[in-house]
Amino acid sequence: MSFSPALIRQDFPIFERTVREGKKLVYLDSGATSQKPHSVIEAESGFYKFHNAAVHRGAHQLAEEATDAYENARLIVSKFLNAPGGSDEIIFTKNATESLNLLAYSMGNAEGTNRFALKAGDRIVVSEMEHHANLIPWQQLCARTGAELGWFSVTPEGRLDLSAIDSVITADTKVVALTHQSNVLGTIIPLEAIVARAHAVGAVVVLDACQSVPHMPVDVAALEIDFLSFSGHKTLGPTGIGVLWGRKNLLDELPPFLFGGSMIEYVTMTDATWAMTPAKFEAGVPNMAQAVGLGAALNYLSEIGMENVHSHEVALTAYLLEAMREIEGLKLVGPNDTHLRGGAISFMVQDIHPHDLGQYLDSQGVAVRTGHHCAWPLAKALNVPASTRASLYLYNDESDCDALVHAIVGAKKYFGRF
Amino acid sequence: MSFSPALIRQDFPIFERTVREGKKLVYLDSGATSQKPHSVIEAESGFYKFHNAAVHRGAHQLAEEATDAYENARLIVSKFLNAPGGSDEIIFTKNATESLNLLAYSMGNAEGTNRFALKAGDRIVVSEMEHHANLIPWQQLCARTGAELGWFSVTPEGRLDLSAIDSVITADTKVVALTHQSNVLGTIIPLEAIVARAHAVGAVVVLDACQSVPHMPVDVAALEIDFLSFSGHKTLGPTGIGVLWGRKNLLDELPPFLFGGSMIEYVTMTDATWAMTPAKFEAGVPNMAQAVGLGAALNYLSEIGMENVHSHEVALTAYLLEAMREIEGLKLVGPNDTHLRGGAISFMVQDIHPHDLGQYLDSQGVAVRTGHHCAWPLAKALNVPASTRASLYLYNDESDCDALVHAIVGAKKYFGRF
Amino acid sequence: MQLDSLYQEVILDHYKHPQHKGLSSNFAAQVSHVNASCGDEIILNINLEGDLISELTWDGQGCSISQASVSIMTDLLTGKTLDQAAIILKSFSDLMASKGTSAGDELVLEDAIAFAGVSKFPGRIKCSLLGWMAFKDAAIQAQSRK
Amino acid sequence: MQLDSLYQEVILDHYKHPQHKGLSSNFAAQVSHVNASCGDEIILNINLEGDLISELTWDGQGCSISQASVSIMTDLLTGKTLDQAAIILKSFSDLMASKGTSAGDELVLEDAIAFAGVSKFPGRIKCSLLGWMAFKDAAIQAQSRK
Ligand SMILES: Cc1ncc(COP(=O)(O)O)c(C=O)c1O
Ligand SMILES: Cc1ncc(COP(=O)(O)O)c(C=O)c1O
Repeated sequence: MSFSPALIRQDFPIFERTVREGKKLVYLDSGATSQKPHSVIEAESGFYKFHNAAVHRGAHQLAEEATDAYENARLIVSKFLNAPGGSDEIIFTKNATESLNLLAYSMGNAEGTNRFALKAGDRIVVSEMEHHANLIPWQQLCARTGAELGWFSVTPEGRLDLSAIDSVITADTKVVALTHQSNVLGTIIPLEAIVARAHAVGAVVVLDACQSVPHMPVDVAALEIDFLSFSGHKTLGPTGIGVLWGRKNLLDELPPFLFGGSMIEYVTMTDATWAMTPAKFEAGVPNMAQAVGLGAALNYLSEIGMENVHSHEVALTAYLLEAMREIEGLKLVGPNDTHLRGGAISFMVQDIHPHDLGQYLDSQGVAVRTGHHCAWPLAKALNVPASTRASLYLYNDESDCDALVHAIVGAKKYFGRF
Repeated sequence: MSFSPALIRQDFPIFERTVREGKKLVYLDSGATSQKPHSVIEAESGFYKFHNAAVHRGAHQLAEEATDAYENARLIVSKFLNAPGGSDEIIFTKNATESLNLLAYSMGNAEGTNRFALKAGDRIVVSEMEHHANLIPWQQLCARTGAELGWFSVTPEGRLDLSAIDSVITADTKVVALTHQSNVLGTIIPLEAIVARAHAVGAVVVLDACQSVPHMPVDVAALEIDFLSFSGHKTLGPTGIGVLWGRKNLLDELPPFLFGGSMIEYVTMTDATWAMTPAKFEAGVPNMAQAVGLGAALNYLSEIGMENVHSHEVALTAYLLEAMREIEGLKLVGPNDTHLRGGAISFMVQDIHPHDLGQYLDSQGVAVRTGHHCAWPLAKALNVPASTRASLYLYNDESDCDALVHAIVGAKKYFGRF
Repeated sequence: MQLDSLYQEVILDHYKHPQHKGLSSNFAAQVSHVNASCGDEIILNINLEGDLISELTWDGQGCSISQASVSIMTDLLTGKTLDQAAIILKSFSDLMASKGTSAGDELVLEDAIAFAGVSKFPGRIKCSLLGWMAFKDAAIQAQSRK
Repeated sequence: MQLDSLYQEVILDHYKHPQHKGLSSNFAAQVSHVNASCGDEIILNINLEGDLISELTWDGQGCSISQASVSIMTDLLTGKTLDQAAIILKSFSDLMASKGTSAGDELVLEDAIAFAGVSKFPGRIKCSLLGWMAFKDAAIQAQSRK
């Protein structure tokens, strides 16, 4: 089957609607959240209609079926990521933000000889291109433990500056937490040297894969990383579901984060001990229907093939970058070729403020995002307080890119009147 | 309109199915999770089909519509609880467990003169009938801060023992966190004296309302409490959504919990400041479709009227308690009348282990829960390591109670063979 | 085109030619407000003579709506008493909350009625209020220092 | 009735008349395992003579499946070598994972094949494995102390 965005779009009910007085919806905001195919929406509502019950608890048929469905979703995720330890390595959270906070808080709960216990003199390394979700939790963990935050800076072209890798990832570094693909620049970071250096000093590597897992094959075993997080809602899945993957032995050593039902082994009024991984990290009745929906989303993507999704997006990115080069006054924020680059394309157009540009694009049916894209330090480092971002996905095609380009030209005319 | 469980059941698609080889589904496990009406399932899928976009972010029509839908859900919740400060007092979490952990972690993040900062000598008060979700987070907060955990004990009849209230809620008490209705005993606790004493010593009152908000009118202003949590999935709503309500001035003073996008005011590489309440407590792309689904659930309940739901359940509880009295060898765990009591009814039958009893009931289509019901310390205090729980909701009627009673008698025969 | 109700000529005019931009060297109060969702920033200086707003100056960056709004606001409020300013602020806030159902009170708001169209664009209401919220804050601070 | 495949007579018999119940006063290792989802608890004592399991005793509380399983297990494994026990344990675990597709190897499992029906009830597999997991743990501990 050849890759056809037009056919794919037929699986997504939202494309049957129009926006702004009958205009075709040109959705270029999948970097914020993706649209959902029928199969995902039906998996979630099917759970409620046919199998709804609390998992791991009730002694009845519905509870058995719900548990099966939920644990099957865990298996699907583990296979999608090629988790070496299987489904025990998959923890369901509410979004990637929670996954990263889970890690930071759990490390903060570590004491004594636990490998995750942090103290003054220890170091956590991030980069200047982090989303706030992979920056502030680590800032706060440093504040609580006395550890120090270090970071890779970003080159003017929007690449990680790895020239001083050994003095950024020092011998005292315990955690290296990086975004796999920048949600602003589209940059995909090269991991080999970073992982090698991190492991050489005994640090764990945490990957914020929010913008990579939805868009390209990600094999955690091959990448040799230690933890990874992504969000269901950016991966064709439901809202309210995220994933934390971690190596089994590391998850076993990591203290728990949220406390409550189903994560315990034994409880008295004054003390408690913990269940095994992954139950240890899933307190309370979980987001069952959403996990099932995420399973359906990953099945949908697997059927199309992540290699195919990625090639499609790279080709489309090349097409759009090429077209943008023709627009006078348009300045890219991020790499201007497709080498190690995904389909998040940020830009500025003359002195039209991104918020105004976005508003005009919206009036033409073109949905983009504007602002600092939750990466304010990056915006400051590049001296681009705000930009406009178009982000591509499997349901976009050249006509969407053409519509964007056409609307940008229109905006220049509209705001140039004065 | 008179209250008709039979008509209500028609709104719930799951009752169209059968279990265990064609048996009618007798669902008596709503204390674990409730079933969902069509309107809730459709609200959630409708969000994906027609309005899906990241809230508070994109500069386009879908983002506006999604934001409207999400904020409208917040308004519905605030009205349902009669929140004095309106929708700013409503925080969406993933479940009640997260709501309670949010409080405990946020208090743990408080420092210096912040009213929530805890130190050795301070006291947190819970009860012996707490669900693990309202116990372990406070145990852990005590361990982190050096504060001491105190608790109300439970009388043999399953009531809170308030006889020593002044020595339990001491002058040093900063937090009193109690379950409004026990998920095991059905006991509803009397709040007036507790709230008066707590406020007299300057403590805040946290109500775990998981088992009350779904089943009776709960007016946070009238109760004069300070914080309240409940879960969407027990309230006819979707999984993956919970609520924390708090007084605006208290939420304003409370430090944030999860860190990331949308909860910030300003961010640099080394530091950050926070957005206003409630954004401060909602990091990342939220569980938007689930919030919208919860709004639909509360609208459904409001239309029926929470007073009506409650009277129905009290009447049904009386009916079931009466019928159970006739079963020889059945021993109730919890109050044996309907005074300050909801429809969670736990019991033991002779020496049939609850797990075996539950299994037999399941074979007859009757879904209950067995075990310690995530309240292990209570199980130990009452010397009932495990029990069987039937929990009633608006879609249950006398025929469900009859089916349960009939199946219990059958179980006695089945296991009495040997 | 609906967009034209947002981008009134007077708004784009103030955006291109902002008034009172450039911070005064002395001030009774200085406040800095940001719109965290888009990164817009405004610093506002206020000077009082008794109850009279004698000077409002500002600096900042942001979209046409936020910049034009603060420009028009400083024009409008300079020379007014604090009580008058409070009435104007209230009128402007009400207009922003009107969801496009109000045209605004031209006697009170003068040029600021150009923002009536903004109230139909929920994503932009925060932009147009940024400067006004800064003013509210600055006025309180300046008064509390008297 | 499907339930009968779960509640085999031999299971209910061991439940009513548990074997090897009552903890020995001395032991090479003692372990305590709980099934957190239902509150079942088992304490297991093991004694070895060389590689031979000379004594298994236990105490605990729980449902018929968990209690009968540990009772039958202690009957079965007493007098076996650790290597033989490992084979039996593996065979029992496989049976539990079979989702009702296997009848169990009677030559290896003897009375324990009565649990074949349990594998069709996912909620009960943990119950039947509770004692066996305790044994696995105890055997490792006892050996490491040698
Ligand atoms: C009294 C009580 N508190 C807290 C909880 C935890 O709720 P959830 O699992 O939805 O977080 C429950 C239900 O499991 C409960 O019954
Ligand atoms: C790179 C990156 N990291 C983290 C996040 C946070 O994801 P979420 O908001 O789903 O938790 C996002 C998206 O918002 C992102 O693009």
